[in-house]
Amino acid sequence: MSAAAALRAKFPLLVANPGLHYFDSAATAQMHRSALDAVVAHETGARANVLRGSYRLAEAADRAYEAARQSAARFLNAAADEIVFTGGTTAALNLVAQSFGCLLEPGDRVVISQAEHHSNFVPWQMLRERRGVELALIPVLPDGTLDLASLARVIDDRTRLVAVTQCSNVTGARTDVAAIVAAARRVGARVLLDGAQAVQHGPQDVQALDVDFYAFSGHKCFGPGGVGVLWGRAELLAAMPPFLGGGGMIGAVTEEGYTWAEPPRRFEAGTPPIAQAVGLGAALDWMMGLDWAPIHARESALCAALIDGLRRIPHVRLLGPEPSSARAPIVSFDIAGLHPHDICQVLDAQGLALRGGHHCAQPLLAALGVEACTRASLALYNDEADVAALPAGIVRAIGVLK
Amino acid sequence: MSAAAALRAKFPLLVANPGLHYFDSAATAQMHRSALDAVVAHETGARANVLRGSYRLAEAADRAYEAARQSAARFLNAAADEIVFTGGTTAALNLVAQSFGCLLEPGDRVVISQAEHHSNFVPWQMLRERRGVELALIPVLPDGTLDLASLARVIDDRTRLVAVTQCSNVTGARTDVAAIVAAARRVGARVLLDGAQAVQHGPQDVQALDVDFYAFSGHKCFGPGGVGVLWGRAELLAAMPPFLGGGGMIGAVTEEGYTWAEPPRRFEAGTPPIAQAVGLGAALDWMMGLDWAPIHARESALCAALIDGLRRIPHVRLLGPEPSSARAPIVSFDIAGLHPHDICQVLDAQGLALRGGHHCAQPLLAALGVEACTRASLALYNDEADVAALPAGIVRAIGVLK
Amino acid sequence: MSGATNAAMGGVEALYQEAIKDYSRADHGHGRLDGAVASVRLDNPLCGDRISLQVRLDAGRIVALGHETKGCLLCRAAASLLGKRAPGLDGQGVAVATAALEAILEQGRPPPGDWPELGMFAPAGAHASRHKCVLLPFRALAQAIGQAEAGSAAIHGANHRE
Amino acid sequence: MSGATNAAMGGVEALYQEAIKDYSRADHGHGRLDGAVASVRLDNPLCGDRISLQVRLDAGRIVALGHETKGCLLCRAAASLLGKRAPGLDGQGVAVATAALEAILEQGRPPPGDWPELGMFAPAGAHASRHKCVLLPFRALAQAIGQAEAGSAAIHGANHRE
Ligand SMILES: Cc1ncc(COP(=O)(O)O)c(C=O)c1O
Ligand SMILES: Cc1ncc(COP(=O)(O)O)c(C=O)c1O
Repeated sequence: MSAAAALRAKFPLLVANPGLHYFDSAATAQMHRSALDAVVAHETGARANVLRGSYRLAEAADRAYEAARQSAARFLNAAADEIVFTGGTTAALNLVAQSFGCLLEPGDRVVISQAEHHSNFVPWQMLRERRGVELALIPVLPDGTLDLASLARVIDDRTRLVAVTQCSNVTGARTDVAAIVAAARRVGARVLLDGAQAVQHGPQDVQALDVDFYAFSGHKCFGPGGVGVLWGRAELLAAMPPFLGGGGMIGAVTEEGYTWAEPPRRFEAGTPPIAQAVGLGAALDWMMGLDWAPIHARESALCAALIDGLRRIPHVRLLGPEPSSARAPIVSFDIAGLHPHDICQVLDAQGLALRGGHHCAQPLLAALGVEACTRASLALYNDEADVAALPAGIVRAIGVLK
Repeated sequence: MSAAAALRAKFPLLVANPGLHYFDSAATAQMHRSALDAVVAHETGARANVLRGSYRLAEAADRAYEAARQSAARFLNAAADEIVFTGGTTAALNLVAQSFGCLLEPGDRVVISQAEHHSNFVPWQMLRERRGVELALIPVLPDGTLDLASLARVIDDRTRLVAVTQCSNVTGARTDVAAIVAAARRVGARVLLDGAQAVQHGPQDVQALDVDFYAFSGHKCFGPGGVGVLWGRAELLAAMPPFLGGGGMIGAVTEEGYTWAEPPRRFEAGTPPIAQAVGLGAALDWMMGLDWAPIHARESALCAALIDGLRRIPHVRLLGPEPSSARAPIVSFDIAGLHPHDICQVLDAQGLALRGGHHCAQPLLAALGVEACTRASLALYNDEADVAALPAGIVRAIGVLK
Repeated sequence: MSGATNAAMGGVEALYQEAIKDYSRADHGHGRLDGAVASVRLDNPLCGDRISLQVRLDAGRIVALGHETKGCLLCRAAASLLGKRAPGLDGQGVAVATAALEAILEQGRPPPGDWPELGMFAPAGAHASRHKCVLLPFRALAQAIGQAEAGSAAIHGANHRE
Repeated sequence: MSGATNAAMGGVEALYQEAIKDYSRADHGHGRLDGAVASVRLDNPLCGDRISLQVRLDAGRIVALGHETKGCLLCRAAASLLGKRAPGLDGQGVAVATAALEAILEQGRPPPGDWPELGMFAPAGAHASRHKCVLLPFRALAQAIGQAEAGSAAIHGANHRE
């Protein structure tokens, strides 16, 4: 059994659909069996509300939830009390935009990039409306990478936060995090990394990345939906006011007012997604047990082969950087005269699951001069057969559609 | 098999723990097998991101998610496009406090009650800080019910919103919703009902209740955690700005700004809790298929029997209204000289799962003159054996602790 | 393409039958209509389909229609079909055609006798995510007619007040 | 209570052994201490346990301790134990006892020879949600000593500047 086949065997949906060529892991990665099993085991063996119960079931729920926090901390090389469970990346980014955003003053600057997903774009536009903060953009070059030459200008000394994606969800372009961090540190700004497109490719090290906030979603890294993680440096979280109000995030409530709990609970109002966090913990534990070097090598080789295959098809315009090692295994393309939805429809009829559209990155597509594009994204369960099937499928699609 | 036994057989955790007397459904109800099966079936058969994919898996995910919205709409007797999926009740209440709250002006009044859960208390305190809105409280009477005589005074003509719980999570006291709605309508105020403690006792009818917003959590009504529902009248949702920014809630995004999608998507930024919504839909479908009259009769009879049993124990002070039909099947009590955590610990050792503490309702406990209390809450799977075991367990606990 | 492949492709060739491609290519009514009474721009935010559509009415009937459509084949074919068939219809006629199209997509109903062309969209019925693509031009046209009628009502109203 | 029941109750009687109840009842050190150098109020927000604690120090050693504790038996027993044993200790002595208590709760270690009373908390080790109850008075005392030392440092500092 090939390495990919051995991995696929652990993904129930892929096992149930052997003919499926799944190319949409950038939208949602398939769920690993251990994560699903952990959810089921939790709901059938330890379901109770957390944090407030002293009966055994509640203690078990509490232990499982806190163990998941430990897993997320290890996955990011961070401390457990710096891990906030959220509903997903979007919720995590909004949390920072609101709670850290409260500490900003009119005239302060927040820097994002033109390559951001709407989830790391709109919250800052909302903050701009709310607090008169200035929003500046790092432009992208024609290959979709960030224009590093602009950093000295864009990240000026009024900049308090630089919030960028670690990897574009459209072009796969990897951000040169070190360059961003250096430019931010020069002016004393904090750095937030949107890790939504990085976590499905292995554990991260926020200390080595030297950033201040990190956000990701469970459904992007083989775990359940409905859960995500915000990591923030302890001293930053400690200085931030809460975002949502409710049970669990308070010290005390009286009619006159309320006091805040310490982080991370300060940011986890209400009953959290308990079983989902437990499932995410299982997915992260599984990922931490993998040997990533060969997986990365395989993902890169498949990505290169895919680019190669697509390049041979007339009228296909590829987006994104060269060489393929400059990107996560995501390949987006445009075919002159054909609309991505039609392409995806004909590909689907051949068992190839791709997504077409603006991929929640309209400013990036506008910068790249396309209205919409078709995206193929790979994860560790993709194999040579997938990569061979796609160019052939596209040639056929062109035949059907033209 | 008794009615309760037949119901218990559908709850995997209860089946796996036949000795367990579960009295904490007000914190988290156990999960119905159909909800768990729906989650597993979704994750293994239709997992994909929603709303943006045209391959079959994504269409299946979309259909399942929208079918869950339909189920929630039928459960509340509302239109599907008035159903917003959130992370839970707390998230739903914060959404209203922020998005509807944005439409309020300094000097406008929001009315809540002294009986509210912190999740329907703190968001309004935060709104008060943010927008200078006035927050007024409907006081509780010594039995925990709302002081209806105060309504004419508290709900004055500056009042824009009255946000109250349908049922106290501590005393079980049912709110006289008609009285609240009448008082609110007199001054043109909107009414929000926190349904977190009502939905586990059957489908609701927001038209008959004649309210404007309704919030509840999946984990309180036999569904998954990490998901909840906000229902709002179409014209109100249409007038409200979005709360969280991100993928899916926009019309279009440019560097200059963004436009809003129509409700409900306007309020569902980012990848929603898809499988959780699907699981919730299954739980609601199951509930809608039940014959509730006998279940209510049984729940009430058990509650009355429980009150009766507890009343015979010396030093036990019961909280909440008389007769027991004035409350949901929740019974909280205080035992002079004993702390709820110790009581719960000894009860747990006897297989009785109860929760002790402030139950996220500190203002209510302060009004009732207790620091903390022990709570027994019942759901449709509880039976006579549970109710018989509790008073005996408490007598023993007193023996161990005194 | 072989028959086997055809079957394996689950009818996608029917979805993209020649009629759809012909209409899309012909792009009847393409171009901005000058001196229009009403102009509507409508997006399908999830897809990125977009149509700008103008109509001129006379006594409640469409006398000219122009559109610029960016979008998928299905959306463009639908716009082109309207470009050909809309002139001569009144608001009621457009509503009837739209309802017929919805019935085709959602309930698998056959096209009405006077709108046989709508039958080319029947295979899209199986693809819920594409219904909006097909319907977008019809929705835009309905809005434009509504606008035109409101506009002429406003003019009448103004006349009245004079 | 029969042996069988006892076993069925899974050792909860050990958790609430007589020593715990005795200490809790005795409530050593109960009451507000006047003329204290440092005063701390600490909550366990999840439980509602709450302690107000005052100390008076002399040359870095606790000479008097007073507390008012609302909470569970475990918390009250811990506060009472400190009421009895804290006088005579310095900050270091409190830190050592706290570490020993943590080791008992979290790792099941035996109590140190000079703190045999801490052994009464060993059964709480199995109940993670109760660790905070036991530790709350120790944390409050550590804060109070920190405050007292900072205060005397401040006084020294002030003296210096005079
Ligand atoms: C780069 C990036 N950021 C943020 C998000 C938002 O993640 P979610 O939808 O899980 O909140 C996504 C994925 O949709 C993404 O690709
Ligand atoms: C009355 C009431 N409102 C709100 C909530 C908050 O619900 P959740 O924690 O699921 O957000 C609860 C339960 O915790 C409740 O009982």
